[in-house]
Amino acid sequence: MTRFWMALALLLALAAPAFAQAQPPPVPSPSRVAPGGAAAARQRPAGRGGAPAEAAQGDARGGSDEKDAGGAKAADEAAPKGFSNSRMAALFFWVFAGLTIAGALFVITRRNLIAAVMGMVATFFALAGLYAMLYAHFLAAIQVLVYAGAIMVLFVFVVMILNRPEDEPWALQGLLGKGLAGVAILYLLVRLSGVLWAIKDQPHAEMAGPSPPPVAVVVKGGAAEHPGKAPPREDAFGSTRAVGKVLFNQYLFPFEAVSLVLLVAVVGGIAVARPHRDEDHEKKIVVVS
Amino acid sequence: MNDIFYKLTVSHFLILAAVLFAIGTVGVLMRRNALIVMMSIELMMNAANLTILAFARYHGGTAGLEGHSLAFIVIAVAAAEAAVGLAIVVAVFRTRRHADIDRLNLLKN
Amino acid sequence: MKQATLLWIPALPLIGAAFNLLFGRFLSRRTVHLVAVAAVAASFFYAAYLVGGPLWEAFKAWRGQKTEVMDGLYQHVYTWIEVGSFKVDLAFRMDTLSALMVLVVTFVGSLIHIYSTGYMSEEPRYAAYFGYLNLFTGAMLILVLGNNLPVMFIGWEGVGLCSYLLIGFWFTEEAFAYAGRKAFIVNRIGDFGFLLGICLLFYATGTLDIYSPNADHPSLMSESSVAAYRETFFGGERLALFAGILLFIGACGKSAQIPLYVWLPDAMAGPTPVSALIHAATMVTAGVYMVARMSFLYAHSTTAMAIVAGVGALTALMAAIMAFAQTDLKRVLAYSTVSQLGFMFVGVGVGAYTAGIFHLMTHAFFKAGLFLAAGSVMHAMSGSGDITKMGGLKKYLPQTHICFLIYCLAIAGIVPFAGFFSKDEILIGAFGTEAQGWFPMYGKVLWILLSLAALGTAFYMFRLYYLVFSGENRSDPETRGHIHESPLSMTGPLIVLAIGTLVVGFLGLPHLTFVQKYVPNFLAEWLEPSLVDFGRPSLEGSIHQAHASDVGLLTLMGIALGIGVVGILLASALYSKGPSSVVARFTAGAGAEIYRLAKNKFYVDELYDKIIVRPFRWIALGVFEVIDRFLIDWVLVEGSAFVVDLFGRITRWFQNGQVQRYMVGLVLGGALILFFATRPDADFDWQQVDTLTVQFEADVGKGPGSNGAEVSFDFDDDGTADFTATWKKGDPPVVTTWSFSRPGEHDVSMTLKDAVFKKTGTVEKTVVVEEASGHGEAAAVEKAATTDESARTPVGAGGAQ
Amino acid sequence: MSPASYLLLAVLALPLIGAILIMFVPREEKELARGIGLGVSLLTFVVSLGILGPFDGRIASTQLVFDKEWIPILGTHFKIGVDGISIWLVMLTTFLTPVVLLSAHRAVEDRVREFVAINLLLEVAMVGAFVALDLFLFYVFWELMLIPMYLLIGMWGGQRRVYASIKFVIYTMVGSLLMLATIFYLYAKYGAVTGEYTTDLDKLTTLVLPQRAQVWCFVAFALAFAIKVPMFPFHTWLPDAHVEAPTAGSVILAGVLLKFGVYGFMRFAMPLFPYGAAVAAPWIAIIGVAGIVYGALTAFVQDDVKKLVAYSSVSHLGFCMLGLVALTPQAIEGSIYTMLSHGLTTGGLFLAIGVLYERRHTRRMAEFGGLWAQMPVFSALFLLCVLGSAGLPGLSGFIGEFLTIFGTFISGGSHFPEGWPSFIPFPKLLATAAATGVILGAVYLLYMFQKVMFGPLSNERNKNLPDVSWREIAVFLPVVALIFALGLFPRPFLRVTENTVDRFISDYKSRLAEEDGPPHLRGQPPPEEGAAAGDEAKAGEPAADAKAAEEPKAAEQPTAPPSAAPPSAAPPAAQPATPTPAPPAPAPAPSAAPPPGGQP
Repeated sequence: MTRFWMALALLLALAAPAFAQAQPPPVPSPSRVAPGGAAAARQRPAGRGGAPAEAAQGDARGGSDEKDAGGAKAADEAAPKGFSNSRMAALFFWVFAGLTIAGALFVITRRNLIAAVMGMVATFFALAGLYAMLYAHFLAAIQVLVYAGAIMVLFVFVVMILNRPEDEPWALQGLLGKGLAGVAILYLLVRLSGVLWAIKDQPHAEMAGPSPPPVAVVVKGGAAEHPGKAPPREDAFGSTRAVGKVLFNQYLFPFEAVSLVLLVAVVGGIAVARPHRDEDHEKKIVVVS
Repeated sequence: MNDIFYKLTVSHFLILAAVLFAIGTVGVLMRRNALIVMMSIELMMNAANLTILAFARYHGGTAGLEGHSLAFIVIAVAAAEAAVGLAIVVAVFRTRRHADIDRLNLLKN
Repeated sequence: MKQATLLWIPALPLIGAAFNLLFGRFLSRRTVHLVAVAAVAASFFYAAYLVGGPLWEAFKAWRGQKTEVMDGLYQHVYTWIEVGSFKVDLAFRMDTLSALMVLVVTFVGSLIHIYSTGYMSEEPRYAAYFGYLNLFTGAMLILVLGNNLPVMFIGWEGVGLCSYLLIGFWFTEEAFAYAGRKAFIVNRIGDFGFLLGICLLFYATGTLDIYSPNADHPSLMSESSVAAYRETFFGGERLALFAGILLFIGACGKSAQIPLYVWLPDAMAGPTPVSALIHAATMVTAGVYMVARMSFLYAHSTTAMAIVAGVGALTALMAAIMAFAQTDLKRVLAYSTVSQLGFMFVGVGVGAYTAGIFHLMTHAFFKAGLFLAAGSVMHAMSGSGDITKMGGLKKYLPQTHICFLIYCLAIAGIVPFAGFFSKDEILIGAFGTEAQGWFPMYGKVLWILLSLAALGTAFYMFRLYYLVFSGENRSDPETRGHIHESPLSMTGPLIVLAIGTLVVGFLGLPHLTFVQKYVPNFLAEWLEPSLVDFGRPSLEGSIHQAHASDVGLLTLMGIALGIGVVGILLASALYSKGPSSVVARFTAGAGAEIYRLAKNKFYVDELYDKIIVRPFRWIALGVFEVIDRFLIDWVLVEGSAFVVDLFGRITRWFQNGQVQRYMVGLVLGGALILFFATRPDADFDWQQVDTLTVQFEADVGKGPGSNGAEVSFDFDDDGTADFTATWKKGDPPVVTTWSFSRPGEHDVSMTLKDAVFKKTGTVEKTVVVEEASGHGEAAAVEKAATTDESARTPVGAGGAQ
Repeated sequence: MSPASYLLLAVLALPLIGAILIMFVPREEKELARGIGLGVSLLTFVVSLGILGPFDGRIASTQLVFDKEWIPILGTHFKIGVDGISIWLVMLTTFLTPVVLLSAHRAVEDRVREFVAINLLLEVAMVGAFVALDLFLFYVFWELMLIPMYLLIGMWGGQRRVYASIKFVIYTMVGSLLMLATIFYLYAKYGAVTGEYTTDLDKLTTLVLPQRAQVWCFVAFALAFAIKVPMFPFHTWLPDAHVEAPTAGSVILAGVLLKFGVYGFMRFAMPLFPYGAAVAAPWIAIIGVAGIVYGALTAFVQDDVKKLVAYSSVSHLGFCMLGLVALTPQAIEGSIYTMLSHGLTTGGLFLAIGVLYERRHTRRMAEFGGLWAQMPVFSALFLLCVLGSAGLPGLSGFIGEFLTIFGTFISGGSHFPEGWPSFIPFPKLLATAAATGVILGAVYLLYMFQKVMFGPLSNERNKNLPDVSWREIAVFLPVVALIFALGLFPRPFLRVTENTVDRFISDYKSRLAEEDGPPHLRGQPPPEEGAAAGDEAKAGEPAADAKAAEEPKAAEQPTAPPSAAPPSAAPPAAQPATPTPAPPAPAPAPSAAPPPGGQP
């Protein structure tokens, strides 16, 4: 069971970035061969999304035929229609969305911890895909590496350490309050979705449009500040370099702070999880339990 | 009707994030196993991230990249949180032989 | 006015006291009693020198011209208290009256000190004893010499303290300690009155000095004060009455008068010399002294004097009766003291101040002697004072016996002895007194009471005498074994006092013309400058002494003497051979009731215990338990704490450390906020653009909901929308006009239905339309007409600017 | 700010420095800590004696004023100074602290360092509260006092110490918070009238609030102080606190802390809200008398000696309150004097009880009896304290009680309300009732003394109690000596106080004469309502308001209200006899002038 979930999640998640970023050919024709290469040539693909991106080109091509009719809405746009404009992309979105929700529900419903973790993994991968569709290639990669990789492994380890299915999954006490909360959550969801849905009518709300224009991040002390030098180079939106520039310029301090936080977390984790041996502590345990 | 399906807008992502968040909340509320609760928290964080990135895309430009860096930081913090939280779970489990948050009420009264 | 360092008189004993109390315990008995006796004796001699020297000069000078107050000797030591107009000098004054007192106190005092060296020779706390005794003497002298009431009050309370310490001297006996406390507290009750008296006097006169050296500063004796005494204060009575009564309450406490006499008999718990000094000779007479000292006050309220005299007479009689049945030597003497004090108060109460003081003096001698003799007897009887166990002691204790007899004769009022003269003067004074405000014959009534008391006195004193000295000894053999005459240190004072008893009487010979022709009544002259109307014309309203003829006087004296003799004969008939069968039969039969009453002191102590002491305790306990513990501490304090705790428990349900429950709160709160925050607040401005035509501008608000919001106006208040529009983002604001049919007020309601939440909000305003065109004023009234999902009416909105 | 005023500052600073110093002493060095503490406190006492030099008893106003701006935004000043009322209380504080420290030499063995430091800190707070001339500063010290006492009771107390300490703190807090609120109210009002926002007492006293407001404000202040006094219904914290506190705590608590109640009434409540005080006066008087009798009654039935003395404190402070509201110089001086002597006598009693407790570890009377035979010297000292407390003439207690009763008796009672049944000579009646306290005092104190000292030495455990050691004698001697000194030579003490008290009364009367109306400065007629509202509104911009306040200064007309209201608005009665100089120094009450600060 769990294996199946894992496999599916992996597959789809790996495929995701490719679909997300694959570009359509300038002149769409069914017989077009390897548009992905062209796409890669015209605009640096967020290949940093990982090798799977390249690998998935083929599927992208495969899906590119039966789309153009649907994209009427974006006819007036000067920019060439992106592949993500297609029903295919939409489909992928729905698949990912479904996957995410399913995984999430799986997490909170399974009583088997491993299963829950696997659901989690699926969710993460799906999310990575969604990120990629949002041209957040770098973060998609991070998502996969950090979340699906590190954190989840951590979880799995912990689950293994305390391999013990919880006896009774639902917290029964205070059920009244929790039921109320459930209703409240539902209400919030509905209402907020109303608001959020209203946003789609704002201009530029279209997500499946062409990729955002490349960004020229003004580097502190860089060329932009010294007239006569070359203008700052542009980087693809969401590319590692672009994000990195921002991160290491405006947000250097938060970055350092977070790194410190991580350090503290590591040390703290060790300190907390380290088994205590002194016997008075043992006594305390006895008293506690 | 078709639009809803085929014309992806920021709303789609946002609502997805909302749903994800709601699920996470429900998980935190309803489950008793500390691990599950923590996973649910992770879910909520991811929902937040998704929102951030959706808006980043929506704005584009440097602003968008700032959104990206924020999401990055969120992920980092989430990692830290997971580390410490899991460590606590382990410690608690070692002393209490269970990780049932309803029964972790030593600090009460 | 003569300056003299009067300070030494009280200071010497006080120094002695300080010395003995501080270092006495490290010194030998010899040193201790040498210092003590020396201190008192020195002060006596110094006082005697002052009296004989300067004071005598002043006295003679004054006798030359009897116009003004005699200054006497005065010393201003330092100003004790001074606040605003209220000024108390620590000043001493010796006039003839205080001089007399000082001499008595120091003389008798020194004798008793000497006596104590023998009597207390086995006492372990020797130094303490003498320290207290000296302290007492000093305090008493301050009382006597003090020139103003507060200073007097120092001595007043000081002697009380000493009596407390000395009565409870053998404190290991619970009863003795209790007696001491009783004495102090009863005295305190008196002092309470005294204190208020002081306040009242200052309130009335603005001064507390009995005598002021400089004329411009008023004193209690000066005319202004006297005028103050005479004006009515409360209930149509003079101020003098209230002041007098208040002070007299103090006197009652000190001098053991009804109703505050109860402490004195118990005070016999103290060592006998103490009883002699404090509870016979000096302290207890302080009240009498005070009344005489304040005679200028009492002279202005015959009512006050009537009360003083009446109380005195009653006390005298009652105490005499009580003394009949007592079987303890010292108790008998104690009651006789009370009775004699009653005599004195009658004396001062009827205006015969001289007589009162005279009796005070003589009494000091023979009563002190009696006590000392009693002490000597008890000393011989190895401490027991039970007269039923005595008898026939005259052959064992010859000197004591003689002295005792003399004293008894004196107190019984037999002729050449001191008591005769003084008591006689009091009787005469009482008999011959009538004053305004008294019912007629009041003086006579007093006289009768006193005569009865005198009869009783003679009787019980000689009963005592016979039971102790005559008949054969009734004590158990081994006590009889070592019955012995006391040492010289004890008998010496007895003899001296006996001589004194013989002599002092002649200081105040009766006012018989043929007597006065040769030997004038010295005491009267001597005291004249210190009493009532210091040579001033007798003040209206004060008491008149009817100057009886010699015959009258003689008859009265005869009667008095007769009474004494009768009493003695009666006693000798009944007790000369020890307690006779007659007495036994009487006490068993006819007089059983009276006997029991007298023996139990009329159950006064029990009565006080019932109506004062116990209720006090109960009330105190009740107040503490009910009000303090229950009402305040439990109901109010703990109660409020409980309420707080209750709320704490309630709120704890939420703050129970379960994150999930916090989460519930979070979510619910969020939902509520959203629920209330997403109301579209409909609002519109209006302004009259033309006759009867008003332009309305809808405000669709902001936020996502406003995009595509439906606006609908209902102008004519018929419930149906008259104008509807949908507003999209970027559109100009929804504006419409409406011309009303008639001018005046119209209720216009606008409904806003927002696009996102599909909620509707309604606002209703009253639009005032005028005939003429022009801008309408801001609409005043705004009502919130709410639809199913009630709309919030924006406060202060609307009205054209 | 005369150089002498730094002396006052030194009195504040020395114990603080000492406390800090002691915290550096290693924990084991108990003797060292004690030594430093004793030395510092003694030094402080000497320095405080030095205050008497520059202090001029003829000047009624506060002297040796040390004034530094503290929190400019709030307009609070660090302003301290002494006058005839506070100087002796400061002395009392600095005197009792070394005594206490010496007395605790043996009693406290654990956490000596902290103990000494806390005592010194307490001294700082108490002295500070006595000399503070700025409401905010006073409040700070007032609250600061709480903490060390709380720790004293809570750390070195008896069995129920936690209960007692918390009760103590909560009781006091309840009152003081109301006071704080009122302080802010005053602050705002004063700022509204004159654009200047300050908590300077001398300035605030020039503000006249509407009478209703005065009543409420007074009630708020009165509650705070009445709890501290403690007056009759609010006293139940006292016995608990006393019983549970260590000897040192009890001595300081009874000796000094309770005085703050009365002192607060004198210094703050009555000058600030004269009308409220006038309305409350008869009730305070009645409660005071009730407290006298009540305290005596309850004291009588106690078995715990300490509790008995605690209730006796209630009784004694009833005298203080009575004297305070009687408003005659005698009565007020009496009440001040009662405070001093109560500090000594009751302090002495608690010291004595401490001696007993050290030996027998019990305070129940039933446990004792016949101790005199065993420890005569101690008994003599104890007796002196008892007599002093019972008000024996020649000892300190008498002067205070006598003056109080006396002053009450002769007070006209003019400041008592009209409706009072005229046929009752009200003050005389009160004085009479108070005088019963003299009897009752003797009753319960001697009862206690007899139970403890007299009677047979029955209890085995008392058979070999050692008499007082030289150290203990050294503790008692100064106290007893002062009891005598205060009893025999009260004049020097009274003389220093006299002028201040006279001025206090005259001020109070003149303030009372101010007519009702919206807040305004003294000597100026109240603005009409609208103008007052304008004041409120203008509170925002002080500049303009300040200008409005200047106006009357510039124009020499006294009747011009701060807010430029038409002079007609002011009833003629309001106009002072002499043209009023600039606020805050109106002619009718020179007292309200800013403090001359020691330079005459």
